[in-house]
Amino acid sequence: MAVTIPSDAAPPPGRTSLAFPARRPGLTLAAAAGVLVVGTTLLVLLLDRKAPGILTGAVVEALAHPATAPLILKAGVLGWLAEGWGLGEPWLGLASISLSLFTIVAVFMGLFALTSIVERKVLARIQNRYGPNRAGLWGLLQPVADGIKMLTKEDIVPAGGDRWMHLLAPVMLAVPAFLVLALLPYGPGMTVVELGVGILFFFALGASAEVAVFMAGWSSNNKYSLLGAMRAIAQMISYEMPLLLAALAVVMLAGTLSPTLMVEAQAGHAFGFVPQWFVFTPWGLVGFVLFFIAALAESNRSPFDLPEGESELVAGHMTEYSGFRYAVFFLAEYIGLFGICGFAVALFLGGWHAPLPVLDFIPGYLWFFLKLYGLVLLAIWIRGTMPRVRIDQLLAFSWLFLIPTGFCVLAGAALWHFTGGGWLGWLVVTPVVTAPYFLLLPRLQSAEANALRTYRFSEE
Amino acid sequence: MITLQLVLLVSSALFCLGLAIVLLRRNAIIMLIGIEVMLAAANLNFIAFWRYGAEPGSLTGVVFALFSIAVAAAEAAVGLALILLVYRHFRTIDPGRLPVAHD
Amino acid sequence: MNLTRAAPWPAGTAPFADPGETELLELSLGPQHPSTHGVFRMNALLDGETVVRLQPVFGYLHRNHEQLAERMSYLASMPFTDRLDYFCSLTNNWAYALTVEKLAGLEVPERAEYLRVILAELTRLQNHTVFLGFLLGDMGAWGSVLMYGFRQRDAVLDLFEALTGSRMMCDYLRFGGCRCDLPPGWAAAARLVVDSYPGFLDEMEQLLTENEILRARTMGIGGVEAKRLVNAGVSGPLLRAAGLSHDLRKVDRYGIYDRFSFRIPLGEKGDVYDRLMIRLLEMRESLNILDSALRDLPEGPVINPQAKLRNFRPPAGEAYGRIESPKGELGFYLISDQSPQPYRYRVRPPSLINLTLLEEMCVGAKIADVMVILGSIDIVLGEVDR
Amino acid sequence: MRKLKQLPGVGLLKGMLVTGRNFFGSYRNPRRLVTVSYPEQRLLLPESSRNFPFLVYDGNDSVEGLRCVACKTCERECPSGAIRIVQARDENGRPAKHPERFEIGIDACMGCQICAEVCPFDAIKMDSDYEHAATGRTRPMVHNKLRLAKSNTYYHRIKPREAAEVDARLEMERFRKEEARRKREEAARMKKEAAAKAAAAKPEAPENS
Amino acid sequence: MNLTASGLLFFAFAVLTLGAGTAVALVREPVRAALVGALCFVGVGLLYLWLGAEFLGFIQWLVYVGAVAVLIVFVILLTRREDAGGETEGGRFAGLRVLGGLGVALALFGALAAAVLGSGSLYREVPEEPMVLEIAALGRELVAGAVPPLILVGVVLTVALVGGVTLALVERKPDA
Repeated sequence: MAVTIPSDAAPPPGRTSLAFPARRPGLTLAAAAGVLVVGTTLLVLLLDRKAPGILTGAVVEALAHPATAPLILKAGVLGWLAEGWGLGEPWLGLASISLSLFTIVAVFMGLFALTSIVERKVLARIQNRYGPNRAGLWGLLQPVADGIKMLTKEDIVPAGGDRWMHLLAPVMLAVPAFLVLALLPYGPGMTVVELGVGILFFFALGASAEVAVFMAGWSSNNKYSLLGAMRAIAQMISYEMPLLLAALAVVMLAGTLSPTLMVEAQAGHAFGFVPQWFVFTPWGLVGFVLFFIAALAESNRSPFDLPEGESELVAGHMTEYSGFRYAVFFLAEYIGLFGICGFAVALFLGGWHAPLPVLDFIPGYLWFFLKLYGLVLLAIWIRGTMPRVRIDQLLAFSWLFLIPTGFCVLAGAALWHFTGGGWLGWLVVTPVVTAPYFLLLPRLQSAEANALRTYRFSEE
Repeated sequence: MITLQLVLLVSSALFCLGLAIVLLRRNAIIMLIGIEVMLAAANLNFIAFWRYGAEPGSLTGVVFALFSIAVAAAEAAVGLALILLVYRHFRTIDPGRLPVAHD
Repeated sequence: MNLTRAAPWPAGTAPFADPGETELLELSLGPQHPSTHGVFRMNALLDGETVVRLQPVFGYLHRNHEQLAERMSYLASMPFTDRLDYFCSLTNNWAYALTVEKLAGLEVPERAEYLRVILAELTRLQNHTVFLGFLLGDMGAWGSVLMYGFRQRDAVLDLFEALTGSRMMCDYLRFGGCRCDLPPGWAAAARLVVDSYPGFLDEMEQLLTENEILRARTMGIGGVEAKRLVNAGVSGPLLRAAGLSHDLRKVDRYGIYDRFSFRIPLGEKGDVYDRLMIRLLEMRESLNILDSALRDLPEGPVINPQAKLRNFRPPAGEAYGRIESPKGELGFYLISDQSPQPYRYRVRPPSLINLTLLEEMCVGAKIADVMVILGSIDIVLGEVDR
Repeated sequence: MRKLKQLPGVGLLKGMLVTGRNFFGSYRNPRRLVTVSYPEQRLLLPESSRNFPFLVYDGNDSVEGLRCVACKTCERECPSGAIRIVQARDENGRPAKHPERFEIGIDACMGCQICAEVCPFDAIKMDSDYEHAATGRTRPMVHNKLRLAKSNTYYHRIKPREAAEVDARLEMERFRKEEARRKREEAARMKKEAAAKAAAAKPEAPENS
Repeated sequence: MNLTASGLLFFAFAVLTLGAGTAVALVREPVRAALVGALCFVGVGLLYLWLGAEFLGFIQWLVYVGAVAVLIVFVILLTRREDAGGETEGGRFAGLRVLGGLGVALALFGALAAAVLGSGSLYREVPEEPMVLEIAALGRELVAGAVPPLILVGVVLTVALVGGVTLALVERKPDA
């Protein structure tokens, strides 16, 4: 049997014909969907007997026009509660808040589970391999498997470390990450907590992440953790400034601090098809890139995943954590990333607005989550490509390039406002906004690093 | 319902707490925290008087509190830098044991 | 005006007394550290992030290879040479076989010489490919480049398995030639793999050479001036990256390398970026050699008929044979006293000798650079500890 | 010093392009995927791949048909000393031409096929079967004669080209041995005839003298 | 006084803040004291929220918890030396010092409380509807009404921070 290597680069000689264990994906999916639909209808009908007509009416109406489906469903349930159970005022208010909070947490936990599997699958496909496909269909039950593994692992607190701080640190990191989700403008009128100062609340909670990381690093009583914690804090503080500056530009232009009003400020379409999002303005584009880079750094994602630079410091401040509390760190990182990407969408990518007027039939909240997940996928793609930045380059990059660019974006936004936008705006603002890119960045690296290296060959 | 008296009581208690921290602790850094607590108590008063004041429209109290937070932060930064220098020079941050006071 | 360099205070104007020694941090990296290439430990003394002193500690993988070889027949220690530098078993075999042939004065038939050149160059290709992957892995590129390298290297390993029976532990060369002839279709398959390599190299260059983060992480670190390299006896790509033209294939002209026309790439500064680029260019040169070698591979016997397989007793005497292995100058020194076992068996490991300069390269660099510098030297612990 | 001719950041985008192409490439052309879902899908090993040795036996009786004559060459030549042979003794104590016990410790054996190379009787060959997981570290790791013996047809199935060559060589040797024996008998017979003729010629000579 | 929900909330926040404050005084370990101090600042922020000044509450969190607490903790780490530096609990006048400190604090609190309770005229009915600070109004007030102080605070902040950094800069011995 001669050696048969097909023409393509490198796959192994051949594969036996044994089919992958016989699982018919179509059937399993259809079965799951069927069970879901039948179950909910039965549940609704069962509950409906308490206060006839309200729930079924709400469900039918929600299906009729999906754009505001969540609001209709919520009103329906509240009506059902008031009617069926005769609840007084304080309880109804409580029920409505807890309904919205519960849906938000459920949606984002689902997103977290999905992302933990999608990240590994996308990274695998980038590297030309399958990625987890053993647990469940196409590996979809992998998060469940990870969860069980995390829960069953022993949860050790290092001796000599500060016990209470060690227990509290992951909570201190996860709680602010979840609180931020309540501010995101998912759809018109669908923001869970209408705060006049939404953006400031987001930054205030972001700031507490540093304290939590320090507590984790300090209480693990381990040299690696302390070094990792120091790096993480230095990185977070120096990348909070560009985040703040980029958001400030949007606050200036939208004239408000609340994310909902900012998204409304981006409504409408110029020339019929170009949406009025801030990202389509010169200062907005640079501001968005700035915001996204700072967001990657703030949630310790590659190429800024220095704190757990495993090639040097094992797992940074998370070295001494195991079992459930390591899962909480993992959860906090992802929810933090969703929160920041959500704000990037709200600030620059026009929250729930559809890119083209013709696409308006798709409900607003779907657009919000599509854009959010687009940014998350971009972050995963970057993670699969770029090597890690060294700590001093990271800090120099922020203080010597990102923050000056932030100030230029602020100036650009002001100029955009005074020139009234349009061609004149583009003409005036673009040089101002891209000045640091051309002037500062080349000088950031030592001159020798910019030079093109030439390689001679010895003649023999 | 909470009257102005109660809020003022809480803020003065907080102020005395800050003073106690400064007097009791022998570690310069914790004393600095005590000073910050005293400043925060003062701000609390400003906001209380704005909230229970005659016409809520005039925001001088709030603006004053805002500036005092900014100044307090600047003061903390300089204070910590000084503490660092004292530590480097005298190898201790216990104000009691600094030779400056006696000779 | 370089913005990132902190300008020190002009003399005497510092606003305070001598700051006193800041606390130095003693950190031990390894031996089971995620990114050292095998069991290798470094005791680093850190001032903040910068390395003040670095002491490599190795010996964890010492298997007493040379003592074993003195109590076994010449043939029996051939499979153990596979396990010296377990990424390039065929070049290890060739160095050992070359030395024994020099000792016993055996002639190697034409076809065997061609086979040896082809297999050595294929080994160099797959070693440098996997080096790229590990270096990027050390820099935190999450294994993407490593997987591309492994995918391409698998094709070469499949060729080795088809010919010698095992992917990495080939044990294929014998004193006076090769163990067995090519299976049918092997040369054609090798031609396919060689033709697919330039595409892979272009893809890697597009991913690496202009990548700003990579340039920032590798340029200017780990460089040592050429005179120090020569004094320390460093050989291989590290030497050529610093601009010194020393390649045994051109110096000794062993085997039939004088029949092939290939060039030796030389770098300028000898830092990690140059070492990376030198290996990329060396791969392209190896492809040229492979093209011409595969084209005029002659027919004929694969082993010298007089070579005896069992109780082979070379005449008394000593011999030192060396070849250009992917890591540097790999040498074998044998003393025979006409008994079936060698009297003295010594290996010159290029990885170990290149490693002696690690501290000099790392002092002053950041802790994150230490991993990258160690990766750029491309050591294999099997060869370092023997 | 020629400046790098492109804008900063473009190098990173080119890198992203490469990974992007690989991502979509892996869906477009599944052959690019390197990994295989073992154990359901397996890689086809090339013919000459080797893992652990096995003893060849002709015919179908795995004890009688063993080619091995217990000459212990492989035991001496094995670099890691993994083979242990005990020669059988026939009824009156003389060493017989087959092994009573032939054990290989597959934890010590590194699959270097030197035993197959030096064996003068082609009795031991290399198998490419790699699934030898066992529950114990000592006893189960030592494969005895029964477990090592595999038929010549099995040898033909896993390594057809090599097995055919070996059979041809054995055939040639048998033929040559046959030839030599016949020639020896021929010579012996010729000598007997000559002796008989000489004997016959001697009785005539005495009569006519 | 009948306790409404918001009253309950006020007492909770007050207890949290005062509790954290006393904890700062009592906890031995400086790092823990700093973190409990951060908790006290969070409590003060909550009180601002309860009083309706949301903007100030979040500014308080951002400035104190985000920046000052971390700075304090860093400085504590930089000045940790096992032998010196820490508390010297003993000392000849320890008991006297503690009593003196507490005495002064309590005396001050008594005086303040008497002043607050004595001022009957200030006893006013609290406006029932929850009042929220109007951001736009605050913004206009800051930019229109108080421009000189705004710029002055900016200057003070810059000077203070740059001064702090230069003081604390460790001069790198050029090539030791």
